[in-house]
Amino acid sequence: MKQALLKIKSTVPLTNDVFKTVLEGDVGTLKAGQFIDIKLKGFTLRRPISVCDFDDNSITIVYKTVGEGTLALSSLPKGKILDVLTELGNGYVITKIPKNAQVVLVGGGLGVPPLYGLAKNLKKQNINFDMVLGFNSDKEIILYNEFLNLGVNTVVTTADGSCGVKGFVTQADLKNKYVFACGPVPMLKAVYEVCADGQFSFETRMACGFGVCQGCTIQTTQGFLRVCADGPVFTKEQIVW
Amino acid sequence: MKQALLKIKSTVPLTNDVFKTVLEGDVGTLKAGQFIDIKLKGFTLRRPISVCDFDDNSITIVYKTVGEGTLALSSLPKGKILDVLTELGNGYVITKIPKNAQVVLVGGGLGVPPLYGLAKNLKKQNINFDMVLGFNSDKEIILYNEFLNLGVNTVVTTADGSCGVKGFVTQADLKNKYVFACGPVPMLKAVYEVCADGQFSFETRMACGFGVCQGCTIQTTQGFLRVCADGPVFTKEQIVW
Amino acid sequence: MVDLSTNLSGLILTNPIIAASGTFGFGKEFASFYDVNILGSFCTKGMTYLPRLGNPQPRIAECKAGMLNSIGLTNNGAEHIARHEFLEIKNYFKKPVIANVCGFTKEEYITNAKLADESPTVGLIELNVSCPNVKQGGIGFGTQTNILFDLVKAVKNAVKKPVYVKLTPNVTDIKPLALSCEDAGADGLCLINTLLGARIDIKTRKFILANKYGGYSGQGIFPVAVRMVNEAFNCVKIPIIGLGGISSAADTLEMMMAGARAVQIGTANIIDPFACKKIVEELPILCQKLGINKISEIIGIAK
Amino acid sequence: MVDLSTNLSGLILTNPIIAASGTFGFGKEFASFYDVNILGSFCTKGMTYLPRLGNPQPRIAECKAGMLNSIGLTNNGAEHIARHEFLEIKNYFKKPVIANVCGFTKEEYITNAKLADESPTVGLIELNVSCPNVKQGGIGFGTQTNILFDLVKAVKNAVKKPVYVKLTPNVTDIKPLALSCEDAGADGLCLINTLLGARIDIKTRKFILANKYGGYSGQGIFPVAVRMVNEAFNCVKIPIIGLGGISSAADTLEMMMAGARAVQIGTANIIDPFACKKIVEELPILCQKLGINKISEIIGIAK
Ligand SMILES: Cc1cc2nc3c(=O)[nH]c(=O)nc-3n(C[C@H](O)[C@H](O)[C@H](O)COP(=O)(O)OP(=O)(O)OC[C@H]3O[C@@H](n4cnc5c(N)ncnc54)[C@H](O)[C@@H]3O)c2cc1C
Ligand SMILES: Cc1cc2nc3c(=O)[nH]c(=O)nc-3n(C[C@H](O)[C@H](O)[C@H](O)COP(=O)(O)OP(=O)(O)OC[C@H]3O[C@@H](n4cnc5c(N)ncnc54)[C@H](O)[C@@H]3O)c2cc1C
Ligand SMILES: Cc1cc2nc3c(=O)[nH]c(=O)nc-3n(C[C@H](O)[C@H](O)[C@H](O)COP(=O)(O)O)c2cc1C
Ligand SMILES: Cc1cc2nc3c(=O)[nH]c(=O)nc-3n(C[C@H](O)[C@H](O)[C@H](O)COP(=O)(O)O)c2cc1C
Ligand code: FES
Ligand code: FES
Repeated sequence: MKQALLKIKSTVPLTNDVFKTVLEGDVGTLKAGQFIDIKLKGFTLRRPISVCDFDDNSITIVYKTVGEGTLALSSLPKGKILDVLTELGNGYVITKIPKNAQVVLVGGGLGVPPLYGLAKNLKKQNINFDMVLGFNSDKEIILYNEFLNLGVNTVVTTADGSCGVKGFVTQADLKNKYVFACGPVPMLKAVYEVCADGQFSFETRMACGFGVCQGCTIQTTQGFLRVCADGPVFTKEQIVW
Repeated sequence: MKQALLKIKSTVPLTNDVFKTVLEGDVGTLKAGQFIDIKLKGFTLRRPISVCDFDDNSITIVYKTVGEGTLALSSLPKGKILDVLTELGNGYVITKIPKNAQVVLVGGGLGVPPLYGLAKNLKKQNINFDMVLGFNSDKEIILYNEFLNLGVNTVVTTADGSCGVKGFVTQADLKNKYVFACGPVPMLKAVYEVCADGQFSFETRMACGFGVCQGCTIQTTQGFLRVCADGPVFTKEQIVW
Repeated sequence: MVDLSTNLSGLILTNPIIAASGTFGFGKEFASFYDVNILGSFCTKGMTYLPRLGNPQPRIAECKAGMLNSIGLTNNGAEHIARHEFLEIKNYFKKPVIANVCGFTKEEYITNAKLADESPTVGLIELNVSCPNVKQGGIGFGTQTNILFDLVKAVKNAVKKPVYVKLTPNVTDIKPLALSCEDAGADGLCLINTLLGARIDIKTRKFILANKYGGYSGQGIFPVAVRMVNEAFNCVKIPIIGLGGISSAADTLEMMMAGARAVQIGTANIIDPFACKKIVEELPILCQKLGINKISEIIGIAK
Repeated sequence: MVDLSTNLSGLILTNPIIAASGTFGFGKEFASFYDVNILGSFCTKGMTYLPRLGNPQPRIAECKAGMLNSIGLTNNGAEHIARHEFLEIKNYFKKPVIANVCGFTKEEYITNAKLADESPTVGLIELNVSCPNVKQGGIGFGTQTNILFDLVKAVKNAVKKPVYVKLTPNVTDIKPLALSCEDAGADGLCLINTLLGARIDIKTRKFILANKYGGYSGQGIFPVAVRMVNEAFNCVKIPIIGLGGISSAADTLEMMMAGARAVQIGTANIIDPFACKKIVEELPILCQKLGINKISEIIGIAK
């Protein structure tokens, strides 16, 4: 958890309204599943965005322009310096994967990007896994080639059948699988119902993003936990719907 | 009264904390004694500043950095576009000068700049006049050379005697004179007491600057008048202290 | 084509955008910036029976998200306004205006309201019981249910045009006050007037306003206004005009979803003389984008 | 050297900057950003006797000049806090903290206040009678003079440490409430808690907060806070801690000139974790610039 001044290295559109931005600077020591919180001029609260990819001095984020803040972010020029809180949240914990478990990474929409850093990490550690990526339609597909380039077995589902398997991510066989899931709540819930075990990434409206305001707190089996500081990744047994 | 987008052509310091900025664009049809009202990013209300000099497509303003707004204005880069309300206020009315009157322009501190446009105009119309400029000390003297260059007989007074006549502008003989006065209230009052007649420029805190909010309204012999729209120049007989 | 019209007790506005009292003068200055007939309507400056200079200078203070004013109902007196200002309005505004009526006694309110009622320029009377800047009267009427009931009833009995009561947000609970107005026969409510605030100049160690305290308006009060309009909407059946910090078409829709049948734009006019024009132009575009075909259908729709 | 110290009923702070309850957790997270011992003190999160999850999600909404929260006093319960959180504070903060104490009944307030009173970590008790986000209790105690008097008196009788009462701004008149606290023996007042506000998402047509309304904090409430602190200052003799929208050293001095003996910084911490640090560092420089040698001399100096 630290504050950093990061410079926008590049911003490119991935779809109509999804952008990929690379930030450079002293990004700290990151883990897949963590997020950063970006101060934007003219907005009171910071904007939390998951880390998609990272190395020692850069962070890649992928985000949808759903409102004024993300729209402003997407149109900032290269070279602009941003006030960012980094190293936020717990991130995915690979060591929790049980021995011999079959691992599947399940992403839905803007839940896909955070899985990229995780996939890279699993690859590096020689852990086998499959990917299931769900989108509404072929126009919204993001990062597919990136996952292919990692050499991961990747299934795409689209709700309208315009690409890959028609339907939701649960079209894939998740029974008895250990999942890493990130996406909208209905998706998380559906995956939760069928999988054996796993880690689930949550989103709530946040004020501080670093654990002091209780804005993001939810009920878990282990009591009240803050999505920003105790999550955003929760294990299956922690979750209370 | 109109809104204009004006470009900063140049900003130069005249003293430690007084700046001269030239704005270019469709400035409207101006009169000496009028003012403009400048919207600055990050500030709710506009900042009213008198017109010092002008031509068909530029305005010169001279202002002191007394607070955050004027400080921000002074540090804006050349080329920056500003949202400005222009042609505000009534301005000095030369035709009101009685025949054979001896005219004196009396300025104190930041009350000096608005008299420059007036002096130029009087010159053009071949009306004779003298100038008295009052400052606290020699370090605060502004526009003296400009007035000399107009070929005007200009007396400078300083409160601490560091330049010119020691004392206030009332050191000059204003008895029986028709004055155009602009400066702090105590100066205006002192001049009012001794002069025969004249026009006095006032300042109040303003919200709109164009006559709709009554924020600036004062008591006059002609009823309640708005400094922004019915002034800022009032004739001696209008004034109620 | 989006239907922007809205109905204020029989007064049909072509769109819900009304300029707020005290921030629009009598409209003349704005008419020199743009054709003010594009507005739904506008409210005239608050009038008292006797001419008033108002409070001493300074009476404006800037805030980070708005401003304070301690004008204190500067006006030329109701007789003069009815005879001159109201007549002159006809030269540049063809629709009925809303007359903001003040007073220091019940009798004065009645007299002033009658003057407004008789003017063909006026379509609706806005009873201002919420000016924070005059000591006796004004706000005294707006914070006690029995006095408010009595005043509204008396004014309603004296005039024919619809009477909307403009309430103050500086109360513990707006609901009983809103109900009192409704019970007394008010045709509608206007919410909110300014919040009471103060600013101090740390260099001079003086309050910026000569009056010390003043009315806080502008963007900073918007969340309070949305909440109060919704509280009132949930307890009365009469129409509500929502205001307080509105500065965009999006704010307008938000206020209407909270329960406002029309909105007023105040401080935004002071900052940008074209504010109302921009909102009127933005509004149908934003409605279209959000699938709103008839703006009156979103009134109080927020769940 | 500017003397920044200030005296809160015997508790001497090295400077008047206190982090506000609910925006600073128990200080631990901030201790990882900077050495929190530079603060005058900080207020801990409001505690109730039973652990509370608080209100449903979402419970944060952004505003142009601040934010809404409808947390609803999320906490682990007073016993747990006294036994764990308060002890842990000693590891990173060497000064006494201010314990924000809540409750739903008088008895609960007393129990919780006693737990705070007994903790060596706590130097002062802040009685929160102004949380807008819990239905019964909380704010119910803060809007009626007789109930407030009774509560404050009972708590004062039960504890030894100074008791400051944190009041709500959502009232018609703060003065009788401030006086009731003083009469009941309160050692000081804290003003203001949040203003009640609401925001609506115009796309989904839903209130952003699951609870609909929430507490409005941040820069947008500053002028209201300055006014209320000054009103209270003019009617009671006990010290006042001023808060509401403070985000700079200049705001701090303005609030102190209005009558505050110390200030609290809330929402500013949430937006910038270094906000308090920056203010603590800025403050002596600004004082020097303004010729203030002893900060306690400017308390309530505004004319
Ligand atoms: C831990 C975390 C990680 C996230 N990672 C990503 C990501 O990788 N890519 C991505 O596209 N989005 C991500 N989001 C969602 C992203 O934060 C919101 O889309 C964004 O804040 C919207 O801001 P806005 O100004 O465009 O929208 P507005 O609706 O104008 O924002 C108004 C307020 O609501 C908040 N808000 C709006 N939508 C959301 C939301 N879905 N979740 C949380 N707060 C919201 C904003 O932060 C702001 O405070 C993440 C959210 C969280 C909590
Ligand atoms: C008609 C008119 C003409 C003016 N012409 C000039 C000029 O030519 N040169 C010049 O240096 N100054 C002039 N002033 C004063 C100038 O407007 C203020 O110095 C300026 O607004 C201060 O802004 P700030 O943000 O720096 O100060 P701040 O004190 O931070 O401003 C806070 C608020 O107070 C207002 N304010 C502060 N001081 C004054 C003041 N003296 N008069 C009116 N409002 C004030 C600001 O406009 C703003 O709303 C004029 C004022 C008026 C009314
Ligand atoms: C300068 C000024 C003068 C005002 N005068 C009046 C008035 O005469 N009568 C009235 O009912 N309200 C008056 N108001 C209140 C506004 O009509 C409006 O209720 C308030 O400003 C909140 O709206 P806003 O935030 O859009 O400005 C005045 C407000 C301002 C800023
Ligand atoms: C997220 C959040 C949580 C809060 N929780 C508490 C609380 O538990 N107890 C309390 O007395 N005040 C609480 N408050 C109110 C603040 O302490 C403070 O009174 C208010 O936010 C105004 O100050 P500000 O504008 O500086 O934030 C909370 C405020 C926020 C924003
Ligand atoms: S967002 Fe503040 S604690 Fe999580
Ligand atoms: S400043 Fe608004 S009328 Fe003069």
